[in-house]
Amino acid sequence: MTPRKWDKVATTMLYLISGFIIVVLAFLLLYILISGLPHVTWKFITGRSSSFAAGGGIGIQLFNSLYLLILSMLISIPLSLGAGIYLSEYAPKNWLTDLIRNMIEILSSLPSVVVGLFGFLVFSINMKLGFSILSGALALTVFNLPLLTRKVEDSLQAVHYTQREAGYALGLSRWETVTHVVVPAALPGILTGMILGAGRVFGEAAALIYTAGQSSPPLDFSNWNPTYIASPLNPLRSAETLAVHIWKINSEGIIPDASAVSAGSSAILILFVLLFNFAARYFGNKLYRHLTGARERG
Amino acid sequence: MKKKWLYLLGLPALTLMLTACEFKQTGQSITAVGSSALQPLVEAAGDEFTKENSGEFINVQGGGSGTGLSQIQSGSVEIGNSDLYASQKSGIDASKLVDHKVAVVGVTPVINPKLKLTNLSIAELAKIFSGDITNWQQLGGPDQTIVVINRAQGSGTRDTFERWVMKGQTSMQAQEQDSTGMVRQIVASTPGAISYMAFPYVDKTIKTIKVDGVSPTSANVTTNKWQIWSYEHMYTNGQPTGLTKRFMAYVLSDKIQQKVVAEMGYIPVNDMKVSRTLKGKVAKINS
Amino acid sequence: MEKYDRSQRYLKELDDGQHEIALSTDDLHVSYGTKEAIHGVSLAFERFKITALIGASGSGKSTYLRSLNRMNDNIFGTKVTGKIMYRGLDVNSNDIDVYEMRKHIGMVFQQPNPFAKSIYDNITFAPKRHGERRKAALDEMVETTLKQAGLWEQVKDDLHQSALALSGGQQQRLCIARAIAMQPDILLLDEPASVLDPISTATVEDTLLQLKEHYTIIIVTHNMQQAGRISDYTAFFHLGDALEYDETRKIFTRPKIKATEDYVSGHFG
Amino acid sequence: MKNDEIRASLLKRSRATKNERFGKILTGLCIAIILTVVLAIFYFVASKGLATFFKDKVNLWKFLTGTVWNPGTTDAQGNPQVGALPMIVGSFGVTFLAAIVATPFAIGAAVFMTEISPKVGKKVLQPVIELLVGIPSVVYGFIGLSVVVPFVRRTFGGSGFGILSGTFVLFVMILPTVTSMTIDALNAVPRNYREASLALGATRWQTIYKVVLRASTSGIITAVVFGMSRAFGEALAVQMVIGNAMLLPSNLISPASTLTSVLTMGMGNSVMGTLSNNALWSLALLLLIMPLVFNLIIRRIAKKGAMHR
Repeated sequence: MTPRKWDKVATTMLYLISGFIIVVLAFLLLYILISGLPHVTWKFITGRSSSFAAGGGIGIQLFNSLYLLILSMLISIPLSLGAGIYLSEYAPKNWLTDLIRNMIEILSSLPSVVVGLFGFLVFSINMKLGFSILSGALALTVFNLPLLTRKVEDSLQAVHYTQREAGYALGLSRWETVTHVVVPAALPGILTGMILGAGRVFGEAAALIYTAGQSSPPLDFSNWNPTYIASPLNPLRSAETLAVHIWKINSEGIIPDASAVSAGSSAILILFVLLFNFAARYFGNKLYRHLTGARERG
Repeated sequence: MKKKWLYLLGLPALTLMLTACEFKQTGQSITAVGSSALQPLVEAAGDEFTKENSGEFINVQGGGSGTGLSQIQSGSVEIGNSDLYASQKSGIDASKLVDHKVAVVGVTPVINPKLKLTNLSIAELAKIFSGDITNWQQLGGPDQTIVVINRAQGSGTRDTFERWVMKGQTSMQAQEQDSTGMVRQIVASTPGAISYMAFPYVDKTIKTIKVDGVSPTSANVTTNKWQIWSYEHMYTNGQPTGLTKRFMAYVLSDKIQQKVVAEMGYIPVNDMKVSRTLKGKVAKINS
Repeated sequence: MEKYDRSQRYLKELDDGQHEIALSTDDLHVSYGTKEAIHGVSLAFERFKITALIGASGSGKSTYLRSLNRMNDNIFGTKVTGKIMYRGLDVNSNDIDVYEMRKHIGMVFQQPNPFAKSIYDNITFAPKRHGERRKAALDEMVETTLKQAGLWEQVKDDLHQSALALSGGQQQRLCIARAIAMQPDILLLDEPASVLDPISTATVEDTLLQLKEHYTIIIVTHNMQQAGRISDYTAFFHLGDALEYDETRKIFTRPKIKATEDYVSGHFG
Repeated sequence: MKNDEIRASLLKRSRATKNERFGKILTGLCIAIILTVVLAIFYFVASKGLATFFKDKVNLWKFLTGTVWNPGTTDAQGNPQVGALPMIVGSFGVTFLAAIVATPFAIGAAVFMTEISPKVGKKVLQPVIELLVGIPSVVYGFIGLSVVVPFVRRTFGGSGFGILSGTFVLFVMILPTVTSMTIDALNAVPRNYREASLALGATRWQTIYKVVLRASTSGIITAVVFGMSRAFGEALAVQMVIGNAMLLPSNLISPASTLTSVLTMGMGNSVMGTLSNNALWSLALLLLIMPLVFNLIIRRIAKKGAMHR
């Protein structure tokens, strides 16, 4: 065969491979949505789950997932921002910094089961938080921090050094320069990372089984005082999230319509993950355009 | 966006402080942890209980019998659910725990519905699970390999099955699943599969079989004609008090026993015509 | 490249009482790690004059300039020794608050580096951080500095548009405006026109000549014509040493050192 | 007078300096918290996992090479039966196989996106790959169970549960990670390498194969190793399709088990502080050490790559 023919064959192969990946994703999405969406009704989305009878919904699980997500992002965003800033701006370039970076990396490839068990022993038992949203949020923070920190550091590093020099030359401290110049400039990247991280949190189950728990006591949606035990906002109540719910009804569920509920829940979960992805894309682009001024004047 | 995000940095500190100052919540709750088989039952009972007593919550978690027993022993929860007697678990000091037998659960062998088999003897079952019989042909069935699916070690269901069927023999190393749901799914879809599960989980996708001619029914369990059964336990650390005591009484009340327990496929303890010790000593109950 | 005797040098001394010195260095050494980049440079810069630093690439002129307001502090592993005298204080010492010092010794860089903010915010950002809150004062500052930088007419209607939407030359003039908004004594410019087209360069040069009335300017440049056009004094750097320092017209017409002569006549560099 | 004021202000600690210290302490605190968490996890897992060897006196070698996992019981000599070899083999099996299957696809997709059609790549393939990362592992497991396992059973026989099914599921799960890191590696190859090659009359494929891929080999290997460490730690999805039999896998379609699957299954059924529980933590320790080893390998490769450049 001539090189030219090889070139043709190889290019075709590459097209096929890329097409294959797209087909795989399309299949995954369609499979989940087609098998799940028929079960999704308004009653299903808002209804209360049942422990043994058919016809349960996922309302509380959905609320729990969102609340847990917000709580864990509230803890992990500031921490990862701080840590990312430290690594990118302050950390001296030496073996110690490398070691720290390495350790954070290792944390990121830790199996989430181990994170869950760690969270169970430390947050639920030692800190006496029990099976609660708060322990779950902390466990998810542990699970999510390494990736967020890394994303923050990468985004900050992507901001050109001259931006920092501009700040220093105006008599601003490194901290002022970072917080007011570098972070805003890196915001599109950081935001994308955060939203994608949120998607990961949303779908995580293994780390939550032993921390946020796998049951949802009935909630009183008329009482929003976070100190009331059945208040949806109470951070010390146990909370089964959507992903945990899927896991539970697949493993120990005795509800007769388990497969329908889990298919429906998976579909909802996927829809949210899709939503997060598009949100990340949309806001990232919008912010980028806003900051660089590449937009029409309005 | 200017500077506000800076305040975000203060939030974790705030959160930690909130937890540190003994976040006082109104309302009362107890936590029951353990056996995932018992979880739906206690959850349902807890729901009913809360409906009748507003502001009082029963927090029910799974995690397995081992978790339940170690948590109740360490005192971090109020109730530990277990499929096993506490004394059966190594590392548990059973003397400090108070056993509340809240239900009885029967365990039945189940097979893939395509198999025509309807009856097996205890001895045959034991041979299948120890690996001595490997093909259905040996039992008069079709020429098909037997796919044995076991439960995870330490599972209460497996313990019950091994205690009354294997009688001390060790099972062969086979596929293990840590949840009944998975077992059911696999048995339903795998030709030639056999496993066992608690009565409440049995549905149309799989097929139960008689053992020594006895059908797996609740009635047969109450008389010990069907021998593969066990008690479901809720352990408390010392005699229960307060909310825990009331809840335990509630679970044992006829309302829960006859309605919820029976409806879910468990057997109410009050229905039992016999009692049986861990060692297998059976005694008649005179009611 | 020809080898030159580095001990042979002529550095004009300005501290004779007739010139007002804004800034001076005494035996300034700069090293990165184990490598020394500047080998003891002593120069004095006259107030309200433009001094040009010329020399080939790698001659150390930029490194020297960046040491003057301690920008090299931020580069890990850099060491600066020797004195930098400003208002009778050695600013190259730990007693000096480096951020405070940079307010008085401003800097404009080779690459235009406006913040990813609006034009208005680019100028007012630092003064606001330093405590100026009055809107009227800030508005006035934006107008004056943009006028001084020769940018006002072009952007006065777009003050709240992103600075990144400006052209390169406009961005660089915005950076100059931003630097003088701090009302520094001294303005350091590191090849400010090297990435600009000739027209923008000319505008920037005009700007500098006007600024001279209020600021002491030290500018690094590759462009000999530029040095000749705008500067009052010129220092010639070679391999980490300042070899000749004199009035610009003398440097360009009758250099005292052979190396300078070769350089300005285009024999190397 | 003004001169004196300026001199005084230069000698004083300015607001910016205080501000700087504040920032440094604040961010330092954040990193300290993260470090504490990391160290705490290491300590926790290590102290529990090592107890098997120090407290319960299990022979490390027997732990790594034994084939019978039955922590509750003892063998004829009275030694506890904690042989982790079946799980170790299972874990490495699925990990390597998934990596082997995923690598050509990842490289193919990455080459497509960087060399062939960056536009389509950025618009279509990139979002697709990011979406794949976002799909929760429970969902992957769910699909694995209802699609992959029956498929394997019909095509290859057996029960459908086993390393092969695990490989298929993990393949899709690590594909995005490996692909996006490979893209970074390819992008790091200087443009002029390609231009030089094309200018010499090489075809596009020759350029890709002989220049671009050669130059980015170390980056690609890093990507693959990174994907492997992800695969190694994946629990739920694999657990649902691998069959969980603690047997040394003899073929790809018989039920096997991985470290993670045994760990998740057994944890709830054992009592804390007992040997059965500690033995599970020893598995967790193995899981913790493996990414460390993978990481070391990555560093080695990265260093080698840097030297060649």
